[in-house]
Amino acid sequence: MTQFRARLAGNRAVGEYRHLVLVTSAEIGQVRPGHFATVAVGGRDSGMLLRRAFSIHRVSTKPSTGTAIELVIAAKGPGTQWLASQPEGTLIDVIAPLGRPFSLPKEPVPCVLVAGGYGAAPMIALAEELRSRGCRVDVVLGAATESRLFGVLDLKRIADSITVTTDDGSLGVRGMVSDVLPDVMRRADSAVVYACGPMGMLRAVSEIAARTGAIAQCAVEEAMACGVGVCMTCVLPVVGDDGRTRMVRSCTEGPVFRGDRVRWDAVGTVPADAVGAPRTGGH
Amino acid sequence: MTQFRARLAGNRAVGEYRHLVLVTSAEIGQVRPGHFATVAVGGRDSGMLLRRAFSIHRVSTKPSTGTAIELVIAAKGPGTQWLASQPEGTLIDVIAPLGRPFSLPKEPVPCVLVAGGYGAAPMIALAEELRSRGCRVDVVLGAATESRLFGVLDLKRIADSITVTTDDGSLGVRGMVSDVLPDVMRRADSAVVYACGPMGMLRAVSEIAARTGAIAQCAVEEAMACGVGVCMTCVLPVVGDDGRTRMVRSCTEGPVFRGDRVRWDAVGTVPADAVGAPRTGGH
Amino acid sequence: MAVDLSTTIGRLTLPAPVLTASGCAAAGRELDPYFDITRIGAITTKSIMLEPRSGRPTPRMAETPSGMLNSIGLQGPGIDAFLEHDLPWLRQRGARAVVSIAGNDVHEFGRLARRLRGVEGVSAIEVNISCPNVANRGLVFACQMGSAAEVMAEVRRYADPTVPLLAKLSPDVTDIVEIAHAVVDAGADGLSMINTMLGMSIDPVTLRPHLGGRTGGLSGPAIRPVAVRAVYQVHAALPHVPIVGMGGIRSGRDALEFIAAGASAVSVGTVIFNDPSSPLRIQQELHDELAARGFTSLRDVIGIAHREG
Amino acid sequence: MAVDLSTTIGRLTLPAPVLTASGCAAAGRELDPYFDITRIGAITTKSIMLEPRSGRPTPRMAETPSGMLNSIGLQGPGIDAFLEHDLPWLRQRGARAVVSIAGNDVHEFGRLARRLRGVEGVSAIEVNISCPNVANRGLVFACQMGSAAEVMAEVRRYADPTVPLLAKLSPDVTDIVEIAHAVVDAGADGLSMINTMLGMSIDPVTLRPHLGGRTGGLSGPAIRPVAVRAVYQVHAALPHVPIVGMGGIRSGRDALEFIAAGASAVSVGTVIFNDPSSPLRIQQELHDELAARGFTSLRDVIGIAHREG
Ligand SMILES: Cc1cc2nc3c(=O)[nH]c(=O)nc-3n(C[C@H](O)[C@H](O)[C@H](O)COP(=O)(O)OP(=O)(O)OC[C@H]3O[C@@H](n4cnc5c(N)ncnc54)[C@H](O)[C@@H]3O)c2cc1C
Ligand SMILES: Cc1cc2nc3c(=O)[nH]c(=O)nc-3n(C[C@H](O)[C@H](O)[C@H](O)COP(=O)(O)OP(=O)(O)OC[C@H]3O[C@@H](n4cnc5c(N)ncnc54)[C@H](O)[C@@H]3O)c2cc1C
Ligand SMILES: Cc1cc2nc3c(=O)[nH]c(=O)nc-3n(C[C@H](O)[C@H](O)[C@H](O)COP(=O)(O)O)c2cc1C
Ligand SMILES: Cc1cc2nc3c(=O)[nH]c(=O)nc-3n(C[C@H](O)[C@H](O)[C@H](O)COP(=O)(O)O)c2cc1C
Ligand code: FES
Ligand code: FES
Repeated sequence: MTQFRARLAGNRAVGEYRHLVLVTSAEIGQVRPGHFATVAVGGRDSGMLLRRAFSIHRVSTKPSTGTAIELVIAAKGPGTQWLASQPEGTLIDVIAPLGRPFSLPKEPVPCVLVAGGYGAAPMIALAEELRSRGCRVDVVLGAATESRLFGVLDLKRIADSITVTTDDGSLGVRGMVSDVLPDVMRRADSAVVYACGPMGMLRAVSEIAARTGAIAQCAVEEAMACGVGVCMTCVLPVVGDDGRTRMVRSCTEGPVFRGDRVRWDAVGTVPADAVGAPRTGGH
Repeated sequence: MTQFRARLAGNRAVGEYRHLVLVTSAEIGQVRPGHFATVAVGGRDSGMLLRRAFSIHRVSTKPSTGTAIELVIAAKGPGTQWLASQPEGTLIDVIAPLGRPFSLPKEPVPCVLVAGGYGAAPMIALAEELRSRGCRVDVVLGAATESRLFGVLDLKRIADSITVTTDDGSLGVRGMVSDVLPDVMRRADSAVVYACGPMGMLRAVSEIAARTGAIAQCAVEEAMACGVGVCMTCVLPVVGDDGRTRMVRSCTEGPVFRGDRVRWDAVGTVPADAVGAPRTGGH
Repeated sequence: MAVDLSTTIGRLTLPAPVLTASGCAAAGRELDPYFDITRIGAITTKSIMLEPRSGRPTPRMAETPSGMLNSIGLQGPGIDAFLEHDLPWLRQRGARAVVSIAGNDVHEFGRLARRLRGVEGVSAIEVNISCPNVANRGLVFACQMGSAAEVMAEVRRYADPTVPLLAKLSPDVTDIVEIAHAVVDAGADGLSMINTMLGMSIDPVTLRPHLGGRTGGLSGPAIRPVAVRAVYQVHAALPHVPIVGMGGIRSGRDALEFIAAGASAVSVGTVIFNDPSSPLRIQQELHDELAARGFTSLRDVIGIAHREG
Repeated sequence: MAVDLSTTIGRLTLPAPVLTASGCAAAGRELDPYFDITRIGAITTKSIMLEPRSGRPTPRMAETPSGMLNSIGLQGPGIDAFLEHDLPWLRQRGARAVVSIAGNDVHEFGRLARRLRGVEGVSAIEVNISCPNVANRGLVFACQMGSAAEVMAEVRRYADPTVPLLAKLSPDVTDIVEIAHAVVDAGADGLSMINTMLGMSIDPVTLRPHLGGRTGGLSGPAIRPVAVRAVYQVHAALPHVPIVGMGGIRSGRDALEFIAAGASAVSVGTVIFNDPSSPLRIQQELHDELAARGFTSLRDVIGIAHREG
C-alpha cells in the first residue's frame, strides 16, 4: 500500500470499458490477483472528494520505465467519466496495492474463474498464476451484452475451457453465469471457484459452490470512502472463525472473502446476531 | 449577452499571461471595447461554481469559422489556472458581451489610454477605434515588471505615443503610470482618459483627469458572482445624475464608469449618505 | 411521453415546478435574455423592504467549495419602486411572480403585506424571516418559534387572503420541524426551505474575515444534503403543507431529490450564477428524469421517498 | 525560517497543531504506511463506546458536492478491546492519542471516563456529544444546553483531572455559543468543533434515502465556512478556551483560516479519505504559509482574525 503519482501512459477503449495504464517509478511492493487500487478523481478543485476503487488488472515492471499498473474501468458516474476522459500524460494519484488478494491453492486442484463484466479484469493474471501452479483452469464470463465482456480472448488463450454468457444472447449462451456454472464445475470437478462481479452473482456462485463442496473465493464490491481501513463504510456481515458474525471492512479484510463466510442474504443490513448489533430498545 | 459554448482554438503564453481564442458559431451581437465576457471553470463536477470575468481583448468574425473572442488572462487562483491549462479543443461555456463599454467621443479629440498589466487587453481595439475616428491616441502602460506588460508592440503600432512604466524598471520608466500620466496629458492636451487596471490606479487616474478637466472613463474590476446583474455582489458607490450616491452594479451599469462619478475613497464601504444607507440605530 | 409538471401551492396552481430563488434572479428581467422566464413556474423576486436599502459593504461574496458565501444585506429599491417598475414588467412579460418580503421588525412585515394587497401579478408572497445578512442577528426571526410565528401572524392579518403565503425557513436551528409547525399554525400556507446557512471565510492575505459583513450566507450544492434533509423532516411531520425546496439544485436529478423528499416545487438559486439559463434547463431535465422513470405526473412523486420500498 | 508550531490545549502541550479527526483515522495504525503518525499533533481515535457496536446498515456513505454523508453509527470494538489492542499500539509507536468517547446515556459517558483513568497514553479525552448517526436523535446531547452540560459534568467527575477534556460540538444548533458556554461551565477544558451536520441524499434510482440509516453526517470542504464561522463565534465569546477546529480542512491555507478564526489546533477528517497522507502534508503547508507571512510562532496567529486591521 503505497500512495504515488502515476503518469497515464495509455487510455484506450475495450468494448464499453477503458483500459488504463498507469506508470510510476515508485516501489509499490508485490501485487497479487485480487488486489485493488484507488484513484483520486477530478483534480485539486474538484467537488468529488472520494477516491474510486478498481481491481488491478495487470502489473508489469520494466527497469527503464518503472511499474505499469493496468485498470479496466466502466465510465458510469462522474468520477469514472472523468478518469476515462483524461488524456495520456495526466498525473494521477494512486494507492496500490490494497486489500487481500485471492488465496491460491497449495495443490494443483481444478479451479473455475467466474466473472461478470469488468469483474474479469483481475482474472487473467489469476488464471496465469493458477496455470503456473499446475491447476486446471476453467472460465465462465458473463455480461449484459457482448460489448461488456472483457478478456475473452486472453482467457481463451490461457484457460482449459471458457464459457460465455450474455443476458441478451449477443455472444455465447443467453443467460447468466449461474445458469452454466454447475455444468462447468461438474465437468471439471472444480475444487475452488474464484468469482468477481456483482453481489447477486457472488451470492449465486457461493451457493453453487456450497452445494458441490467447492471453496468459493469472492471479490466483493462495496462502496468505499477511504479504501484503507479507517472509515468503516465498506462493511458487510461476515462469519468469523468463532462462528460469530461481524461487520467487517471489505477494504482491508477483503475484497476477497470466502463465499461461505459472507452472509449474502444479510448484506445491506446488520443481522440481529452480529457482534454489537442493536438490541431491541437499546443503542 | 449570449450564453454559448465556444471551442478553445488557441491558448498560448504572452509574457506571464495566456492569450485565449474562443471560437463559436453563435450570433453574439456587437462587441465594443470595454465589454467583458464570463467563463464557467472547472467542468460539471467542479467545486468552483462561479464564473470568471475577463475583458474582451479582441473579436473577429470569419464566415467560415464563426466568431473568435480573444481574452488575456493571468493565472492567479484555481479558476484561472484551470482555464490557462485547458488544451485546445476544450469546449468552454462563455457569456458575452457583457456590461457597458467605453463611451467614445463624438469629436476627434485627443485621448490617452492608461492600463495596468492585463488591463491593456481591451485597449488595442479601443485605440484602433479611436484612431479610426480621427482621435489622437497616446498610451501609458504600466506593470510590476516587463513580463506583465501586455500589448506594447501592438499599441506602439497604433498610437501616436506610448510610455511604459514598470515598478522594477525592467522596461521603460521605473515607477507607476500615475507618475508619467500628467506629462503625457499635458503634451497631448488630452480630453479623455481611458483607464483599465487596479482600483488604486483608476483612482489616481481619475484625480489627474479631474485636475486637468479631462473626462475619465474607468473600467473597474469588482468581484462578481453572476456578471449578469442578478446578485448584487459587484456594487460600488457611484454618484448619479441627481447628485446622490447609490451602490451600483458594476456588471450591468459598468464595468466602465466616469471617473468623477465613482466615490473611489469609499469603495469597499457604504457611504453614510448613500441612498438606503443604514441609519444610526436603524436597519 | 409528456409528464404533467403542474403543481399546487395552497390556492396557487403553477404550470411548472421550477422557480428562481429569491435574491438570485433580481426581478426576472436580467434573466430573460438567457431563457424564456414565462416557461418556468415563477420568478421569486429579491426580498423587498419598505425603504430603499444599500446593503452591506463589499466584498460581498466569497467562493467556497461547491458553494459561495454572500453578504448582500438585502440591497434593494424599496417597495414603492418595486411596485412601480419591477412587478409591472413581470406581469407584462407574462411571468408569474412570487414576491419575497423582508422587514426590520414585525410591524414592517405587516405593512409590506398591506402594500401588496390588491396588487395585480402577485402569485404568492414569500416571507423572508431567515436572512442571515443583517447587521443584527436578532433579525433572523426564523431562528425562534415565537418571533417566526409573530411575523407570520402579522403578515396573515394584512395580506390578501387569496394569495398563498410561504414562510422561508433557516436551516440554522436546532429543530426546523418545530419552527415549521409554528409558522404553519400562525398562517403560512406553505414553506420555502432552505435559506442560506451562516458561514465565514478568512482572507488568506489579510487573515481577517473576507466579507465586508464578516459573516455571510452559505449557498450552493455544498448545502444540498442539509436542504434535502430539512425538506424530508418537515414533510414527514407536516405532509399536507406544500414545500418549495431549494439549496444547491444544479440538475434535474437534484430537483428530483427534493420532490421525492417532499417538495411540491423547487427553486434554483446560486446555480443561476454559474449558468443563467439553468432554471429552464433543470425543469427540462426534471421532466426527462420523470419520463425516464415512467411517471406521468410530478404530483405522484412528491414525497415518494417516505413511502415504503 | 522554522516556525514554532507547538500549541497548548489546557494542560496539554502538543509539538504540532494538526490532529486527525475522530472516525477518520481509526486508531492510527492504518495511516502509518502513508505518513509518520508521530510527527503530527495527535491521533484522535474513533469514538469508542462501552460495548462493541456494529453500527448502521450499508450503504453508509454518499458522495456529495465537495463533501460526503456518512452513517457509520459508531461501529467499534468497545472500550475493553480498544484499551487492549489500539491504545497500546499507539503508545508503543510513540504517537499521541486523543481518545474520543461516546455513550448511550450520561451514565455511560461517566463509566468510559472512569475506564480511562490512569491509563497511559491518553493525551486528552474528546467527549463526543454530537454524533448525528445514532438511531435516536435524542442522543445528540450537544443540541441542548442541559444534556450537553450534564454529560460534561459526569465526565469531569470521573475523568483523571490531569487529562484535558474536549467537548465535541455540533453545528446543528440555533446558538452554538450558548452550548459552548454550558459545556465549559460544566468542566470542558477545550472544544472540538465541528462535528458533521445532519444531511440526507436520495438515491436517484430507488427515489428512497440513499443511506441505510436514512440521514447521515455531512462533512468535508462543503461545510468549512460553517465550521470557520462557528470557531470564530465561539472564540469571540470565550477567547481563553482552546478550540480544536475542523470541518473540511484540505490544505495548509484552510488550516490557517481556522487558526486565524481562533483555533489552537486543527483536525483533518474527510480529506484523509481523499489523501491518506494529508495530515502531515497540511501541517507542512501550514508551516510554510506561516513562514511566508513572517510569523515565527503559531501561537501569534491564533485568533488574529478578531484583531483590528
Ligand atoms: C474493490 C473494488 C474493485 C472494483 N473494481 C472495479 C473495476 O475493476 N472496474 C470498474 O469499472 N469498477 C470497479 N469497481 C467499481 C468502481 O469503484 C465504481 O464503479 C466507481 O467507484 C464509481 O464511481 P463513479 O464516479 O462512476 O460513480 P458515482 O456514483 O459518482 O460514485 C459516487 C461514490 O460512490 C462510490 N461508488 C459508486 N458505485 C460504486 C461501486 N459499484 N463500488 C464501489 N464504490 C462505488 C464511488 O467510489 C464514489 O465514492 C470496484 C469497486 C471496488 C470496491
Ligand atoms: C470586468 C472584469 C474584467 C476583468 N478582466 C480580466 C482580464 O482581462 N484578464 C484577467 O486576467 N483578469 C481579469 N479580471 C479579473 C479576473 O476575473 C480574476 O482574476 C479571476 O476571476 C480570478 O479567478 P481565480 O480563479 O484565479 O481566483 P480565485 O481567487 O479563486 O477567485 C475566487 C472568486 O473571486 C472572484 N475574483 C477573484 N479575484 C477577482 C478579481 N480581481 N476581479 C473579479 N473577481 C475576482 C472570482 O471570479 C471567483 O468568483 C477581470 C475582472 C472583472 C470583474
Ligand atoms: C446572492 C444571494 C442573495 C440572496 N438573497 C436572498 C433574499 O433576498 N431573500 C431570500 O429569501 N433569500 C435570499 N437568498 C437565499 C436563496 O434564495 C436560497 O434560499 C439559498 O441561496 C439556497 O439556495 P441555492 O443553494 O440554490 O442558492 C440569497 C442567496 C444568494 C446566493
Ligand atoms: C466517516 C466518518 C466517521 C466519523 N466518526 C466520528 C466519530 O466517531 N466521532 C466523532 O466525534 N466524529 C466523527 N466524525 C466527524 C469528524 O470527526 C469531523 O468532526 C467532521 O467530519 C468534520 O470534519 P471533516 O470535514 O474534516 O471531516 C466522523 C466523520 C466521518 C466522515
Ligand atoms: S473503505 Fe474505509 S474502512 Fe473500508
Ligand atoms: S455580478 Fe451579480 S449583480 Fe453584478
